[in-house]
Amino acid sequence: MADITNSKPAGGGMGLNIGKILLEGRAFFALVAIIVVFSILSPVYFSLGNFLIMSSHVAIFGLLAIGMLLVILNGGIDLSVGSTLGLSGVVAGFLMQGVEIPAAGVVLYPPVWAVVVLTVLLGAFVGLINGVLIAIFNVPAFVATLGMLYVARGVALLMTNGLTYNNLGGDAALGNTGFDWLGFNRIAGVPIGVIVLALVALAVGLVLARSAFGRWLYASGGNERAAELSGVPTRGVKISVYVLSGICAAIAGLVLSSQLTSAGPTAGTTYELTAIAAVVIGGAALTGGRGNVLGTMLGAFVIGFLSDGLVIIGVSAYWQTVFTGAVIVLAVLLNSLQYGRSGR
Amino acid sequence: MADITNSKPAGGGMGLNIGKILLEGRAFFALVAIIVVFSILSPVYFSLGNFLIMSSHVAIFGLLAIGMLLVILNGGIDLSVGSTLGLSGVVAGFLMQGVEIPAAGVVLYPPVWAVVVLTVLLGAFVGLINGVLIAIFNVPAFVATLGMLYVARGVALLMTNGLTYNNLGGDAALGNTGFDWLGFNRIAGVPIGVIVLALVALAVGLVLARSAFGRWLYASGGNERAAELSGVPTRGVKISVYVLSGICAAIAGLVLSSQLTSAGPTAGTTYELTAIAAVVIGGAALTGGRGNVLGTMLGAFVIGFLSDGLVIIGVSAYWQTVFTGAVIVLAVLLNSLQYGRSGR
Amino acid sequence: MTVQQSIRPEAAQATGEVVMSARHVAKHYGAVKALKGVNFDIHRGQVTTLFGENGAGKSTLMKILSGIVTPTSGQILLDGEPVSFHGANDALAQGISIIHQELALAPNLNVRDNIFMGREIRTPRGVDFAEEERVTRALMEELEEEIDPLTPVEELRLGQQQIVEIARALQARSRILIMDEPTSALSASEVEVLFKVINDLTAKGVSIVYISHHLEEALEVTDHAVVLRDGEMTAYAPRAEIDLEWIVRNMVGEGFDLGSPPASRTGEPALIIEDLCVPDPSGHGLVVDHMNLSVRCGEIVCIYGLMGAGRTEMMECAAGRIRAREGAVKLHGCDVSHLSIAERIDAGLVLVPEDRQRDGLVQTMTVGQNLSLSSIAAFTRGLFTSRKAERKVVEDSIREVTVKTDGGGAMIGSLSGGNQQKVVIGKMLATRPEVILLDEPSRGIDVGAKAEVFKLLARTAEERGLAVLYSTSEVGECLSIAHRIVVMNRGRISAEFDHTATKEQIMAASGEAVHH
Amino acid sequence: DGLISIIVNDPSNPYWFTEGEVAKATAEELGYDANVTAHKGDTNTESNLVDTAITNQAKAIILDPANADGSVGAVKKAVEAGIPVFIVNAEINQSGLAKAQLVSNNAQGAALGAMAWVEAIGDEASYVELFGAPSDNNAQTRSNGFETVLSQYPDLVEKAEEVANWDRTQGYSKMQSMLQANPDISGVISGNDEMALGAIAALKEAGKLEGMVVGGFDGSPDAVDAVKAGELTYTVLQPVAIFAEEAVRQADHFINNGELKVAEEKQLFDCMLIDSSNVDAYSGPFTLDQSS
Ligand SMILES: Nc1ncnc2c1ncn2[C@@H]1O[C@H](COP(=O)(O)OP(=O)(O)OP(=O)(O)O)[C@@H](O)[C@H]1O
Ligand SMILES: Nc1ncnc2c1ncn2[C@@H]1O[C@H](COP(=O)(O)OP(=O)(O)OP(=O)(O)O)[C@@H](O)[C@H]1O
Ligand SMILES: [Mg+2]
Ligand SMILES: [Mg+2]
Repeated sequence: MADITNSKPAGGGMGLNIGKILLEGRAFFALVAIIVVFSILSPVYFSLGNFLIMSSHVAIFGLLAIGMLLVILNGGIDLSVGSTLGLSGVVAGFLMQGVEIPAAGVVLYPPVWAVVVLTVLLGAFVGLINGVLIAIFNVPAFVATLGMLYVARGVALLMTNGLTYNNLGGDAALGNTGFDWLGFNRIAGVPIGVIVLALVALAVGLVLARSAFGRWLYASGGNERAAELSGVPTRGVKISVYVLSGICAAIAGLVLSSQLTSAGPTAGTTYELTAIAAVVIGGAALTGGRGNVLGTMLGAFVIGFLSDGLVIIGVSAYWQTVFTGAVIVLAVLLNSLQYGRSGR
Repeated sequence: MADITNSKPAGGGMGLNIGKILLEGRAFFALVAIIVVFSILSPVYFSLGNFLIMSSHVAIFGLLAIGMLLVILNGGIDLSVGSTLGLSGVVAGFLMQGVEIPAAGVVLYPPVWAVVVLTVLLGAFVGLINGVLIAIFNVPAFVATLGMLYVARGVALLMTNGLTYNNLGGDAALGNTGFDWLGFNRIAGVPIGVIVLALVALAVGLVLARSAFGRWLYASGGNERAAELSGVPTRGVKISVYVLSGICAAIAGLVLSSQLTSAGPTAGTTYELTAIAAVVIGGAALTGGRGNVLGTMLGAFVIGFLSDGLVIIGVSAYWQTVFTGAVIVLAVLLNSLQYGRSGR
Repeated sequence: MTVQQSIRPEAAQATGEVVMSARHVAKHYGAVKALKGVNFDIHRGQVTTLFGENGAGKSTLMKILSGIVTPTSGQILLDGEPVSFHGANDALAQGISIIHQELALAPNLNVRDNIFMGREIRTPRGVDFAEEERVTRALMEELEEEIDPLTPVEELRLGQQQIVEIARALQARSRILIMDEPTSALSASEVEVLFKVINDLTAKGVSIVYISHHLEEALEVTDHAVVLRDGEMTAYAPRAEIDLEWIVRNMVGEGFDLGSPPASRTGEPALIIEDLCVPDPSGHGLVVDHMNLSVRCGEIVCIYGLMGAGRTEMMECAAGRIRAREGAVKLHGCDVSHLSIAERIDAGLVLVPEDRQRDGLVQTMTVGQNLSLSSIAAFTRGLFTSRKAERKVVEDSIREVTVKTDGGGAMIGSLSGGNQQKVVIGKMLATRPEVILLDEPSRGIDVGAKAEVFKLLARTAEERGLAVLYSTSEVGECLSIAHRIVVMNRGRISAEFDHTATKEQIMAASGEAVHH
Repeated sequence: DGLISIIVNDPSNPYWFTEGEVAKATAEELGYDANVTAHKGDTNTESNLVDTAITNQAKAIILDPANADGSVGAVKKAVEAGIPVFIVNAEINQSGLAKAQLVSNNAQGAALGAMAWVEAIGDEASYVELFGAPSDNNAQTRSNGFETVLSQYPDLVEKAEEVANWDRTQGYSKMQSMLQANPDISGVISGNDEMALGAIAALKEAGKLEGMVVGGFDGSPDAVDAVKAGELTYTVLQPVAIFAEEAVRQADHFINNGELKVAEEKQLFDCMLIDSSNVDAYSGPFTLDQSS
């Protein structure tokens, strides 16, 4: 009851009062603190170039976190995003290497746009399995996606035999160049990964704040029974969020493998925890119904800017581990203190 | 609503109707299926010796899962158990190597019982921090324990500088022998680890079924506000479950490091997921208030007997990953199908 | 509205010893002044009834007296001594217990565990379950309910859950017992039993505070009446001086009436229920047993029945929440049995559920978002919803169903119970339905609001030809606006009356023992 | 002076810990600032760390690559930013990018180990193998090395092979399971020391350590202790301390002179066998006193 002021869903009617949300947000303060501290500690931290690089690191987690946000708003959780990211990268790599069609005896090299579409479809498919298990067969989300975490990872390993696909650059002769564009190029100085993140965040933010689907999502996360009786297609909404989360993971997989121009089956291991942490630092409630994209983005930036900052100032790896944990707790603690003892 | 029959708290008065619980439990069927399948596939699987060995592997996860069950019954989650396990092992190792007291210029070798007590206290302390953050400062459990996951691991790494404490056997001259007894010896043929697990399970089972604390735990997991209004000290209960979970993790750390007679700082990484899986396969609801020790034990045995079985019949590591995921989902799916489409 | 300043609570002390009293108690929630300096007395061995509109501050005052809420200012006196409570346990230790308006039960625990949670009977070997079970059984006997102490509470119907809540308060054996709308989900015969219990308690010297929106019913037990209005005490009188008219006048002003059946101008059948059968959740037997019913356009039909008569199941089945075993639900002649809830809402068939907390409201959203939830698809243009259209719907609804709120942006949880109920009704009316099913729509709402809701239903029925089917457990409400009264008994229709029927006839048909 | 960024795999393993510490000490001795970070086998983290090194304007990067194929992109990035990269410990599958790749000769080491193992066990036995993390090339290289030698003895029968991901706990439980399936084995050959030590704990618990031939790889201090205690038959020392130091020295040379100290990109450092005969010459973590 008590975190009323802090937890208004970004839903319509109130306008997107960004200033207010920022001022209320723990994540915002944490981010400012991080930037200030590291700028003092290292002369190279505070520069446009570094911010862009750090942002392109954030892009991967940010994309996963947006998908995760949707799932969490619905009152679920998706532990499989890290594995889906890995699997998507591997499938993209597989397609870029050319698909041999034994019957025709030819090797088919799909163009890059087809690779991207097929990979995204794969992500959607993985999400669909999660969604169907959860919405139709009533498997608890934690369990269904935990299972998928193992299955998707196992499939990625089986596909590659543990090896990594390399040279995703393609070949002009085969007409499939351009895959590394996603990861390497920049538009007006901004890495493509960051632009992809911004576009996805904007789209999801608009959907959440302005569309009927967004409202349905908040409603079924807040009280599924009531939403259902109000005519919300709760089951469809639930399946959709897992599909969207799978798609986000696939996009993240594409961005990552094009950044690295290689795709390994173990990519993305334990990224799900980071994505969840970003969402929660961003003010979303794991019980569903509360949270927004802006907060989640801030959460992702907090984590990304912190870990890069620690590396830049040369903190030892062990201390990095300790600091990461402490900041996660502190960022959330800030908020709890601010609003006094209440809420969950 | 639907898993009413299956999810009655083990509260007393009904008697521990084991037959009924077994028959209703998905975990039980899954376990039987696993034993049957592997016994057919491998002649060595079905033997007392193998069951005992597998059970001693289960002991580690089982101990973590019991602590996790308490937390989950309360509607929380404890992601830090794996790290706490690692930290406890390291601290035990540290104590066994002797504590140098610079002022006196002597090295103190605490006897094994003192090492055990101190390590358990350490686990309790880690749990206490979690509990205080969650119950007093209202940090969401996921976040607080995720932070602790990093912090405890970082501290373990810092303590050892990444190295492993070896030779925990102690020295008769120093009066601190006996540490490996926990991991190596057997009573009536049963490994000590298994006995420890059985004792802890029994104690926790009794507390849940027979004590006021048990009812408070179920009540505050089911409806925290109602419990609080009824005079249940919900805050105290909440802190206690995290402390107990920390203690369970510390015991698991002791058992593991005495099995290996060495303690490394990375022990237990990702064990929290396995522990959660065991609890959920065992029929507990992540929303709190539903579940019991018997189910959790069955869940832990399902996971342990499956993974060891896969090793024994020589399935490749990748397929092991896929199977583990599939069985986790199937075990839970079984139940959902059985009780029709409903419930969460 | 004349505030009867002349009658001060202190003046009543002659009629009975005051055990507990509130002096100048105020409670502010931010800008909301829930209580503005209230004086209130509880008399030993007597029943003090608190009347007031929704949001008047009744529950807030009771929460203060029972230690759940700390007042912003003012004093609580117990036996003349000032006390201050830190939490419910403090008050319980002083012999004060409360039945909450919104049920506070743990659904995963059984009846016995709920009654004794936090107050276990302990032995050195753990909790004495056998003794607790015995006490629970005795309590259920006292309340004349056949509820097994080992049934999980989530399997109980709302009314039975309320009985458990009552039993829990009785078990505490307190000297002051506060009952905040204990009967909102109970039917007449259970209320009767409760009153017997109340009489026994007062005879033993237990002091009782009683809150109810069923005014006539409350009049039966009360010894003192206090009226609260907008956080202020506006009237007090002992039993001898009050009647229904006095209460209503002080609560909502003069010239009040629940409404009367509109002129009969009913059209084609809008909703037809044919041979509907709904199985019991436990599997054996039918909750709704080959039921037939039709409601015409513009017609208002009331279903009366005892608790467990099967009204909820019938309505939920018609709305698509549960599956029928047999039979059909037809809307304007088209069979809608195979449609989903959402599709039925689109087709114009909506349900206002019985349990607003569980089925009606999304607690994480604002009043406005709740109000527009069902109709949001209607003002979606292209990809996005139109904010202007939404705001208009929200504002219209707030006005139409007279929700007392700061505006659409307030959180739903900050509204009083009755206003929350109005939001649920407003949400469904905003979809412009053709048939509306209301399951106990008056549960927990005050007479004024009740009259407004009923008037609104009557007006919509008359203007738009809306077909209305509502259920109630208060006989008085049957006769107010309904064209037709259908009595349900054990899943079947046992009788039908027009608006000229008497209360006695209706009650007799429901299978209820008629008292008086 | 200036900064040398040292990126190792995972300092929670003593092997990589030593690698990082030795490189750091050498760099500081040569007057540089040094910064040790760890990618823990994740190519994404590795790529981020390289970005950070670029941001920090490092003079050179000493990199233990996360993945033979997957690390190429990160190296390319550093090279494009004008920072020389010196690869240590594991190779990347593209030449001409890094200034040098200093790696221990895993194939030679595996063969060395396998020959010592055969010598200890004789030419007729059944055994099991513990395999490292499959994503790491060295796991396959070592296994192939064992295979090359052992396949010459037709009566040496491999009963099972299990992936234990370089991890001691996994080595322990996988070994126990394999013992159930194959109680009659007389030898264990392991891709690294950690897994071998886990296997030893399992064998001890089963009371089967006596007479068992267990071979390790890496030459970690724990393994050397086990050799001393007679539990581990031998371990193959990877000269990590040597090539980590050498990589920094070559980087220093390149920074100061703009030319390579050693023209050859791939530089293999031979592994050494540690068994009961020379175990006392082990003078510090991963260093064997050669003079003895
Ligand atoms: N937690 C809260 N936060 C903000 N406002 C509150 C809170 N609780 C109650 N209020 C406000 O205080 C006023 C009194 O509420 P209260 O629940 O006491 O009314 P009530 O008389 O019990 O009404 P009803 O008959 O509907 O139960 C209402 O305006 C309500 O909106
Ligand atoms: N969850 C349940 N489990 C078992 N039986 C139930 C359950 N809910 C309802 N019933 C049975 O269904 C029958 C009808 O209950 P229902 O709640 O529909 O009655 P109602 O007429 O709506 O009564 P109320 O006045 O309480 O609203 C009762 O006989 C009751 O025993
Ligand atoms: Mg009230
Ligand atoms: Mg009903």
